[in-house]
Amino acid sequence: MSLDVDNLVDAEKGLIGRAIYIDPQIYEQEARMVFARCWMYLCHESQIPKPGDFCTTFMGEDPVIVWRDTEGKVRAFLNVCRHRGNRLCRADSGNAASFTCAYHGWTYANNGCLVGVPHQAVAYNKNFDRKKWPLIGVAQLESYKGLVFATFDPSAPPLREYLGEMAWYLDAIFDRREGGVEVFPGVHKWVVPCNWKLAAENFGGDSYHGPWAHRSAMSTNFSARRPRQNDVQRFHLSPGNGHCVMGRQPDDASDAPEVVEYEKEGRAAVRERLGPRIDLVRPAVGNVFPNFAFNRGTASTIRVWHPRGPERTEIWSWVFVDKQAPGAVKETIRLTSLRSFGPAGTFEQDDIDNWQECTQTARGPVARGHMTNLQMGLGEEKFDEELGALASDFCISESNHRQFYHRWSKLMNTKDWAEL
Amino acid sequence: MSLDVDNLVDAEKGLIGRAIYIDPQIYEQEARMVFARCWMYLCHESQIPKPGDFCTTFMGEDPVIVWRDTEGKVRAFLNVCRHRGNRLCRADSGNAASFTCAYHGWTYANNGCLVGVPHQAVAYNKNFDRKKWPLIGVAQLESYKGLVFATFDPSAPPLREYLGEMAWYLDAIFDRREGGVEVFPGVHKWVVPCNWKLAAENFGGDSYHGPWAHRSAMSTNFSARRPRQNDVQRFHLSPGNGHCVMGRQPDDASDAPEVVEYEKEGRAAVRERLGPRIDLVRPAVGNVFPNFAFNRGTASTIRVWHPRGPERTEIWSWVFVDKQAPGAVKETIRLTSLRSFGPAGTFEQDDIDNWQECTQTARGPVARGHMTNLQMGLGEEKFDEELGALASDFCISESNHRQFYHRWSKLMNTKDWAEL
Amino acid sequence: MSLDVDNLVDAEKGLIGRAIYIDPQIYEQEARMVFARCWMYLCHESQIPKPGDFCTTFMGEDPVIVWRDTEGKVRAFLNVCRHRGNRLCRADSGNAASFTCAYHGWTYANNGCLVGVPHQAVAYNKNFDRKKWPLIGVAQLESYKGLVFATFDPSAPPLREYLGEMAWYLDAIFDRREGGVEVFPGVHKWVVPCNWKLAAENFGGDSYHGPWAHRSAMSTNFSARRPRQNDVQRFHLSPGNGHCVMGRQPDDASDAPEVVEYEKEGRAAVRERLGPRIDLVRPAVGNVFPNFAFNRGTASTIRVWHPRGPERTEIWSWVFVDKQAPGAVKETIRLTSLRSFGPAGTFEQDDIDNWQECTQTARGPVARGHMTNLQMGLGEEKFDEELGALASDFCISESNHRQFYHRWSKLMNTKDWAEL
Amino acid sequence: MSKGCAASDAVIVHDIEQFLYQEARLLDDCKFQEWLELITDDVRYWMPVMGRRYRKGSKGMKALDKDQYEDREFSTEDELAIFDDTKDSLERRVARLDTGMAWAEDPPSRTQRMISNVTVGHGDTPSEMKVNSNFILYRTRGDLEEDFYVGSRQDVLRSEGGKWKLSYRKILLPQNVLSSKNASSFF
Amino acid sequence: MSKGCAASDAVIVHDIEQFLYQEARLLDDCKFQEWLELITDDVRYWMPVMGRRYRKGSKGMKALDKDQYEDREFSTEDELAIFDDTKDSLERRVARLDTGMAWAEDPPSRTQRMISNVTVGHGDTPSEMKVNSNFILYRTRGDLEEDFYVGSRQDVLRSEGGKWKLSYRKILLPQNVLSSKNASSFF
Amino acid sequence: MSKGCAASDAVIVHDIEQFLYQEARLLDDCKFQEWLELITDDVRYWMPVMGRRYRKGSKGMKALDKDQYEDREFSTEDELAIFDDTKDSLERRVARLDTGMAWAEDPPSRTQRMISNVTVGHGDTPSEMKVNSNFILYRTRGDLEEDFYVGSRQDVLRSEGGKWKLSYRKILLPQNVLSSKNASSFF
Ligand code: FES
Ligand code: FES
Ligand code: FES
Ligand SMILES: [Fe+3]
Ligand SMILES: [Fe+3]
Ligand SMILES: [Fe+3]
Repeated sequence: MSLDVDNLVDAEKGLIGRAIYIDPQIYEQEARMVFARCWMYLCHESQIPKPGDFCTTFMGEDPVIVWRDTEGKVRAFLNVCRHRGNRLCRADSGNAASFTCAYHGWTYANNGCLVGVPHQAVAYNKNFDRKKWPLIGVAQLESYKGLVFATFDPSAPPLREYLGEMAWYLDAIFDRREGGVEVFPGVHKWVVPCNWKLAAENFGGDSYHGPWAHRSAMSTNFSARRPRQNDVQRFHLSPGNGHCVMGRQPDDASDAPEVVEYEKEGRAAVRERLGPRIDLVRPAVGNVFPNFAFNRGTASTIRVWHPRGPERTEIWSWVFVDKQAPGAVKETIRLTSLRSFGPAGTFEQDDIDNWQECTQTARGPVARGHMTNLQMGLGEEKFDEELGALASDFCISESNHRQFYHRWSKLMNTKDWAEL
Repeated sequence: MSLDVDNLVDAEKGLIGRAIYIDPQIYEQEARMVFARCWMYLCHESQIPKPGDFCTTFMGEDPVIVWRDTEGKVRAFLNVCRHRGNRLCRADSGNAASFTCAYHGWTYANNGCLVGVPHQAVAYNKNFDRKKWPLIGVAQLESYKGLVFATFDPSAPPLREYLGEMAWYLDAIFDRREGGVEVFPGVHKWVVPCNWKLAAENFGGDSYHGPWAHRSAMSTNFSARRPRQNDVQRFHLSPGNGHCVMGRQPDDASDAPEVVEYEKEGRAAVRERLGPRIDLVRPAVGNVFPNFAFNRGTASTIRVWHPRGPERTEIWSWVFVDKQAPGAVKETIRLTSLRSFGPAGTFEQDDIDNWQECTQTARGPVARGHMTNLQMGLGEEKFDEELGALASDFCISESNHRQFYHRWSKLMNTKDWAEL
Repeated sequence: MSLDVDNLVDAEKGLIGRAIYIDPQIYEQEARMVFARCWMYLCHESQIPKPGDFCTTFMGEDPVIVWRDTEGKVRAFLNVCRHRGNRLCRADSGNAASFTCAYHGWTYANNGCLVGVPHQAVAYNKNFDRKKWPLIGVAQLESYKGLVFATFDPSAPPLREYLGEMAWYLDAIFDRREGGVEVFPGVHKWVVPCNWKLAAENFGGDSYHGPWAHRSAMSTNFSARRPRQNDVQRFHLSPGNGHCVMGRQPDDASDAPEVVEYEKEGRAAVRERLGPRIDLVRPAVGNVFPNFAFNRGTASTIRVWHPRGPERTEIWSWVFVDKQAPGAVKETIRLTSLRSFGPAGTFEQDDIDNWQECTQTARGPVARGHMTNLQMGLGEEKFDEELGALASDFCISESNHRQFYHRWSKLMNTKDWAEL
Repeated sequence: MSKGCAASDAVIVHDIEQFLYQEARLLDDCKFQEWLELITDDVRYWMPVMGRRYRKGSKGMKALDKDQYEDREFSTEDELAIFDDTKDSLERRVARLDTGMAWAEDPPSRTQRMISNVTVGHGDTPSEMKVNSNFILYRTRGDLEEDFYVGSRQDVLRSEGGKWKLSYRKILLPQNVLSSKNASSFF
Repeated sequence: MSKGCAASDAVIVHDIEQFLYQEARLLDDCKFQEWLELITDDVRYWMPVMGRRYRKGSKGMKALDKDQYEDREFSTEDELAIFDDTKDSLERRVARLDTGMAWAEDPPSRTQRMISNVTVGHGDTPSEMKVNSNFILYRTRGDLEEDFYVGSRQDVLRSEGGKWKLSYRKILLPQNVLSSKNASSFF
Repeated sequence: MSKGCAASDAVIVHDIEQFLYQEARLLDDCKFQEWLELITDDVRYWMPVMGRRYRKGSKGMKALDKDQYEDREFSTEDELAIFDDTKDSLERRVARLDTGMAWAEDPPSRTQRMISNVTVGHGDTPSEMKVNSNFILYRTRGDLEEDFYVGSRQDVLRSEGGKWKLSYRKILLPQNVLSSKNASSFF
């Protein structure tokens, strides 16, 4: 059974019904209509460089193994034994030619094939064909600039089409310099008491909260960033399909001194790779629909908002840096990032507390009946040809939120990608 | 969707279907049909005496700020920021001209007005009108003898009409002496594993359990109260609308000696204030429908049963005393009350254990299928003109329970107050 | 409302839809259609030998008192006070002429009669008849060889008919020697994060997992059992009605030396009691539908899988031994059993971890959409006249699983026992 | 403690730790009468209630009268409390448990007290010591019920007849809404 | 301890505390072989099971035979237990973990043992001490699984070759229905 | 500790325990400035992140390159961490709490630190001691929020001007996915 969520998302008026953050039935529909269909971020290729390398993650609530096979090809499978549904791999990462299920010993190779079934010859009859019981692969898997994505939906458009103009903005984050980026080993994983969409909309477009919610961290030098008077336009960009980016002015120099220096030194090389658009905007923060987000600056993070029930989100957050950046820059970014983001992050704490309360007050039936307000800059956004995106006309706006929820409601209501 | 609860509440036969204590769908309907419509107790005026004083509470599961504005008027609002639904105030009490939301800095004055929206002039377009986004006020708010009540339902009858004849019984508890009562600073708050109605019915009419459930506390002198042979009649009173009171005999003298003395000394003054009815009964314990209860004696408490799911109740309990009582009487009442009621209360512990088990055994589908028994004194209650209430004919009875559940089932099934 | 589970259990193809392990609605239907109708194991008679002895347990989620009355007859009642539904008895075991409810003091004798109602004469009117409010007894209660079973369904067939040919297999476990078995005092009780059916199917027929899942325990001598080449046939037996047994070869001698000796010495006596069938198979492990299981060997256990929500099972596990076994055999069995089974059991730990993961991966909607595989030996099982059971043709097979789920789906879909 | 000999300080702290452990074990073992013997006749046994207040200087609210704004969160001695007991009322609490009708404690709660972070300072009189400690009181009852009461205590121990006795105890439980159904144990 | 010199008592308790802490750290660090070396060959390592019984004198039930009514809640030495191990069976438990196939412990549980309330008394022989302690064994595994095992221990430590060894351990977990999926750790 | 006099060892451990208790109390009491005074200017205050890995020798997986397979679960010093702080960044963390705008800490968390299993060894220099301890950091905030952070610490204490100061702290939280919404407290 599907609910029509149209009355809960009025993107045109900038009004949101709060049931979308708390209703179990909507959450269940979201699992089917959003997470089981969209392209989901799995990992960065630098995390599994060698044949056999694997890491485990989730697509929504479905457990997944991302596994580089012996030939070097990256694959992804449900982390579920075909026999009785046991979780096949119980580690976060490692290197494996094969996994053997702990229950009855079925063995799967890193290409997904079922290569061992104890006592098969004597116990199973000849109709049983191992080839019919490989690991369940994702429907499509593609990498974009080192970022590995997959979808369970065979009818989903190809990744490049799904990203659309967002691809360039990912280039501007993850492919600025020769060699792209690398991810520091280790991941912040923690569970926070909020609906995942509050996190996604925040990274997608919530420039508004920074100066207030994060003033304590900014005033104690956990970030060199300061909003500037002239950050006036085209700050919020919606390149389509629910993806969202926020930019800085192209000449922004509010990073740590060694980072500013590194950026300046590489400016020409970056322009060569990214083209002249990089002179118009410096993409900084964003969310790839639905739940993959990034922030690039002296504090740099990529993260996934794993849904864990209407009121719970599991955040997985990594720190990344240009591969070719000098050691000192890398160390500055490592330290600044982990002091800003993650469980002990001076920025992150205050965000999460707000997302929690935005979720939990919706428990009250009266409070739930009042729509929230996403009207900042309503009607002022315009499609910007140069940027290939719907752009706000001011440095704070809720134009990206509106695009995010518009896309979400379309996916919730529409089965056919062609109609989206 | 609404369930008809008629088959679960047979007040005429004194039978109750146990689904009303455990079914999530009934709980959800209760939130809408009972808690979002009835007059709910918020606080005592003595807790917020000065302009700016506030305390936070809940109406059902909806968070509420009770706030005396700068002009001195008591107001109540959903404790929810209109922007994105963040919880505005995170403290229990204090004094404030305004609160500023922790997320984006919207500021609300103590009259509910939205008085500050950061960057409004530059970021919002001119259609955005702050006046349209004040805090959501309750639909109606009224005080009765220092007790502040509110309802979210604009069509609910006025408080005085809602209380009906119960008003006199509240007088007899909270307005006996000049100056009324005051509440000791501090509140017992704790969560107990039972349905809230088991607590409400207990304070509303469960004289039956005292001598058995509380014998351990009575026999070790935690209370001077003893049921008496001549407590024979009109002990349980239902003044209408689901409200319930239990009385003592008018000449009861089972309190602590200093309290008895104080009562005796003030007897004439009390009669003057309350009229001759006070010579017929001494109201002692009761429940204002749905979830505000009181007990007055050497141990004196007022409390709210906040629903927190079918099997969970959050109790908030205060101790109160006549404002003009002498210090020694106040101290006796403070100590006796906290040793009887609250988490470490010698009376309260045994009550809660029973309410817990009355709730949890309903988890079994077979047990749930057998109705519980509220037949004590069935058919023996009569409307008593002198007392303005349906009265039991004996000092123990379940007549009040039947009225409580009758009202509850009417509210669950009926949208229109006129039909109630 | 009832769901048709036919599409989730395809016993003919050996495919199982995973919703049956995780869907709350199916769990609720199971409570009504399976646990409230089937014969449920309560306790062993040796646990309540004397008049007044009682123990408390659950039938599904319904709390039950098993109570030997003063005349010596074993009875079972809902552990629920008829007045307001309080849990009557809060102890696990003991000896009682009567229980008195902690709330208002209603007293019930060990024949279930309501023998005390405080103040009945003065407070209740004469229509109130104590005889109409006894403890709710189970619909039927019968013992079989010391095993006490009951059902809430008056239309369920008698126990002996319900057990059918399984009765002989119970004889072969619990009635081999004069005097039957006795249960060691004490019970392992713990909660595990899996659906109860995964435990039931495991004891019912999962010979397959032993050599792999338990190799660590076997290789460190926590069991002397080794699967043998000649354990080839008729190892899995389905005597009907969803009951399942696994056997050893009749001449198996893989127990501890003192146990082997004891078995050898008693072989003739056993054959005399059980008849010649015991020369064909030695019943060892099994599950009486739905949730009573046993294992007999050097490690011997009986246990109940109490359902506690779709993803939670409370295991109650005892150790038993032939009453007339010598002390040294009893001590060996006591120690071997508790080191194999129970929370610290070297076998049990690995089972539970697998059952947990088989349950939890079904949380993902994509994973949930793929059916699990019960195809081992599909179509190879045959009804064996000598054994009175459908028998696998090899020493590992999933034939018993298929019978278990077939019965389960019939019960879920069919109200009338005659149609089962 | 004022700086004395380190070794003798260590012995005093050890001694008091052992007193607190013995006391805890008596309570864990439900030996309430013996526990009462460790308590002076003039004891005040007190557990205030908690509240949540914005910090002084918070920008989340603007106080109307800043000078009067207080951010104290625990109730004071004449306000509401969870426990506020004398020797007499403690004795009656114990007596109640022995009536056979203290339903919430029959079958009894099983408790385990973990006492830690014991520090000691001089008291108001030479025979008294001020003792601070942290505790986890674990309680389990029924089948699966578990409660963790975590807090701290400020005790005064008095030497009477060569033995320590408890003459004052202030117990702080920092939870605002107690997540346990009762506080039926002694802390 | 029988009253000796306070300072020397303090040293003995300190010494035994340190032994228990070292033992706990070996277990937390999965150094099971080294842990086995701390254990005498004749050890009994025992954790009985719990039950719930009405108190003697309860008015909630009327016993048919009052004189025989017992309110003991833990099983005795010849009844069911959660652990009832010898040195040999402990060694085999450790060996099992090293097979590479102890699935419930691979990836391994991560544990943290908090030992507290250590008190010491004389043992049955001069070389033995009776040691009581309370513990919280925290275990986390997988992503979010957490277990808190809270209980007490009654140990006998024996001095062998100048070192303490554990010769008897009785572990009491007061929960009636264990809320953990297993007890795969040593206590 | 290398075997010295048992009594003097006991005194040193006592002394360091008291230091850790005082430190914990300052943090529990939100006296962060005073806490900073207990910390050397060159401190490294570090909490690595956790992962789950199959044990070496696991039969659940077959490594392609067995020799390179590592089962280390905590991140190293140059990898991601939860805390990796200097004196300066700790000071700024404290300063942030005093801005009146540290929303996640206003009203403040209430914490209770239980320090246990303290063992002491010689440090790299004569003025330093290596100190291991286990902890439970209990945090409650809002109405019913409760967090139990359970872990261990490896500290270096340095004697400066006759007082212990903390010059290195490595904090291990063994949970893989932290079940708390933040780690806003000091450990
Ligand atoms: S569940 Fe994986 S082999 Fe059986
Ligand atoms: S949510 Fe309150 S200001 Fe944005
Ligand atoms: S509920 Fe049992 S006597 Fe009232
Ligand atoms: Fe932010
Ligand atoms: Fe009561
Ligand atoms: Fe098994």
